[in-house]
Amino acid sequence: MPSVAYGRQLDAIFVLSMWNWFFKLGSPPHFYRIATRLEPWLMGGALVLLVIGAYGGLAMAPPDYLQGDGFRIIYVHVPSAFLSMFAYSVMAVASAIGLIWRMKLAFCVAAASAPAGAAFTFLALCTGAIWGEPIWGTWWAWDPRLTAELVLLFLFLGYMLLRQAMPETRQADRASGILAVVGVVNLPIIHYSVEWWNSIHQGPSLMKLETPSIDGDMLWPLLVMIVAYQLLFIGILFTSIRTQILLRERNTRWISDLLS
Amino acid sequence: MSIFFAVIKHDLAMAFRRWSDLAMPLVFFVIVCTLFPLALGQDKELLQAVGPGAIWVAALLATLLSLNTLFREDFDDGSLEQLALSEHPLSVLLLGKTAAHWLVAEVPLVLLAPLLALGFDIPAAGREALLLTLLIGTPTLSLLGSVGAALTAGLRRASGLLAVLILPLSVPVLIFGARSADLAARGQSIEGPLLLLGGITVLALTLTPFATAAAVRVTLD
Amino acid sequence: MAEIIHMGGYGSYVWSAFGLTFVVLLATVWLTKRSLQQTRNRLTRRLRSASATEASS
Amino acid sequence: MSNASSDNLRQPTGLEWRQLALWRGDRCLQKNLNGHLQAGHAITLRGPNGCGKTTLIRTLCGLTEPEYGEVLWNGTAVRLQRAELHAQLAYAGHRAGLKDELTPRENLHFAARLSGSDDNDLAEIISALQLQGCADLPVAHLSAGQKRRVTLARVLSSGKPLWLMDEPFTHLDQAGREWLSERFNQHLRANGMLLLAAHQDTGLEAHRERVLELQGGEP
Repeated sequence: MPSVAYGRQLDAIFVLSMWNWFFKLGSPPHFYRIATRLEPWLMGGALVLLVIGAYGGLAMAPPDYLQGDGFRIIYVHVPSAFLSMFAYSVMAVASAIGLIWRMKLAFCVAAASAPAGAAFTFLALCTGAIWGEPIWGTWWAWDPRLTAELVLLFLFLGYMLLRQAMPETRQADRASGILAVVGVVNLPIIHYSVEWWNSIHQGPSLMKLETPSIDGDMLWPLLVMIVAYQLLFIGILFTSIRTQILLRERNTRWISDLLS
Repeated sequence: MSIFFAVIKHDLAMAFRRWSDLAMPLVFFVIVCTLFPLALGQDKELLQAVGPGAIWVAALLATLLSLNTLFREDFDDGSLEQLALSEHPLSVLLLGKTAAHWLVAEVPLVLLAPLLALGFDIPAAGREALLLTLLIGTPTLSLLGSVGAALTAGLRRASGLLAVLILPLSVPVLIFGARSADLAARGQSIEGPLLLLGGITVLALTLTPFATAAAVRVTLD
Repeated sequence: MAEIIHMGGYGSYVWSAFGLTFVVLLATVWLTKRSLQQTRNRLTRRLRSASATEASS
Repeated sequence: MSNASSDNLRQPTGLEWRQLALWRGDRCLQKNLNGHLQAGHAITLRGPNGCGKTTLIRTLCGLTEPEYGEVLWNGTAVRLQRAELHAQLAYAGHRAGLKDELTPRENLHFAARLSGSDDNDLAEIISALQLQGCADLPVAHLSAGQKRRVTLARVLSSGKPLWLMDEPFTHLDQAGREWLSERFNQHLRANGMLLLAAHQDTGLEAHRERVLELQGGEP
């Protein structure tokens, strides 16, 4: 029996330290210092991995039996599509935390992730169109994946426009937070409805932008690129969060000490 | 629950005192629907193909137009504050206001759609499907629109913002509504999409009132 | 070298995709860093002018 | 019995606020405000325009979130039990809270419905505020003074113990002011609570009224 109790104590200690870490992380000055220290590492790591991934994808991966070398565009399309969804989820979760626990830092994260997310969504759209052009013969053939990405871009733009329209930061945070949460609930429904919309298409069944089943030499560059994009996103996020923290905490003492 | 119906009664009484505000979205809807034949010509096949989709888009835009002022007057004259300060749950009161708005602004729209469908020479099956899909779909538009209206009620220079916020969210309703109306016009059964549309409406009915209440509290802050 | 650029006929697509990605990511990073720097400068100026008026008053 | 009363003592009744910090945008209006409003008492807020009187009243109502500090109703934070406070509260702010298309009577009827109070003494209040003439005209046709008095009628007939009013005496003539002061005194004698912002003399009974001077705002 004692081992069970002992185990439970370990869990308690672990949970407490996690909560303490999470709570300490929640204080803006502490987060600001961590973000300042980690940022160069994130950007540097992202750059290195980007170069490795790009080289792997462009030179080392064998051409695809169906699309030849055209498939190499997935090494920039798939990571940005993945990051666009990830950014929106980060924005929605941060907004929910901000709304429920009134954590100012959570709203900083949400405000910071919107521009970065919009950039990745735009990238996913463009690279998707470029990748589709040789297959469909036009730049935009209403591929379901790209259409859902386009709606996601509208959601990002709507979030940013609402945030701009609200005069006070505190109101802007909570209002855009509600929009982000409502948006994230709608996202799967939008994806499903676009898939259904595409499935009843009477025209000749166009090849969808499916990532071809790849492995080995083709796969590792893609994973490297995704990790690189992830690091880059978090690096950009940290920079942007620091800006948001400065804007919100400009009247506090620790900011005046920091800047003088 | 009785307060829910009291709010509806109150809002309906108020709406009928100012019927001109009710007419505006309807007139807008009719005009937009007549623009399409003018733009596309009288070619029957083309109009039949475009008809259901055009009517659905016009209904969506007319809905957003009328939702723009849903909470704006109440915010300006202070009655929104009184609702927020009552002991009754704010989400129920706002659901009442949204329901009253749906009855007053949307139902006439839905009843008018089959008539306008004649202008597109849409067969009876298509017209009936239009009525059904609009009837099931517009509550979701009103509910999503009420969240947007609550978020933008306090903003002075945000006239088009509500549409920009809510249109992307109403894509599923438009897809299931317009596409199934179009399929019905071509004689296919639309059992599946109608049920999906109903599912979305039930989901919107249960979740959006809380978002609207939270949005009103933010606007009043 | 030529076949790297030619890329089996898809050269223009692949390189334009990678080029666009590089430009947009670089622009995002640069804009974000610039806005941070601008905010810091604005706040430092505001702080210095505030402490200056304090000192003079 | 005794612990029940001591329980009461320990758990303070009425509206209390601790270390409130009020901000509007980038400006801090007030810092660590403390106060306590008990049954049978009134607090009058005085201070220049823009010093935060309205923001304080709206914060105590639970409409505005304080940047820092806590508002307590009967000992528990308002944030956690908003409905309990709103069940006891009537608020009259700068905005009338009336629909222009409806008549005062319809507005007051709906307000009574909303606050769950039966509007029995409504007729008496309408006549006391000289509103009989316009009780059935759409509010849009009323003058600012009449609209103000309809708002007052709403609070007076709400049957709620706690009244929060933002400059209730504006737009009232001398007779109206005296009548309102007397009405406030009756409310306080019946163990009600009142918090109001006012520039003029409120005419409340001295031993029940406490004045809270707020500094800041336009010099």
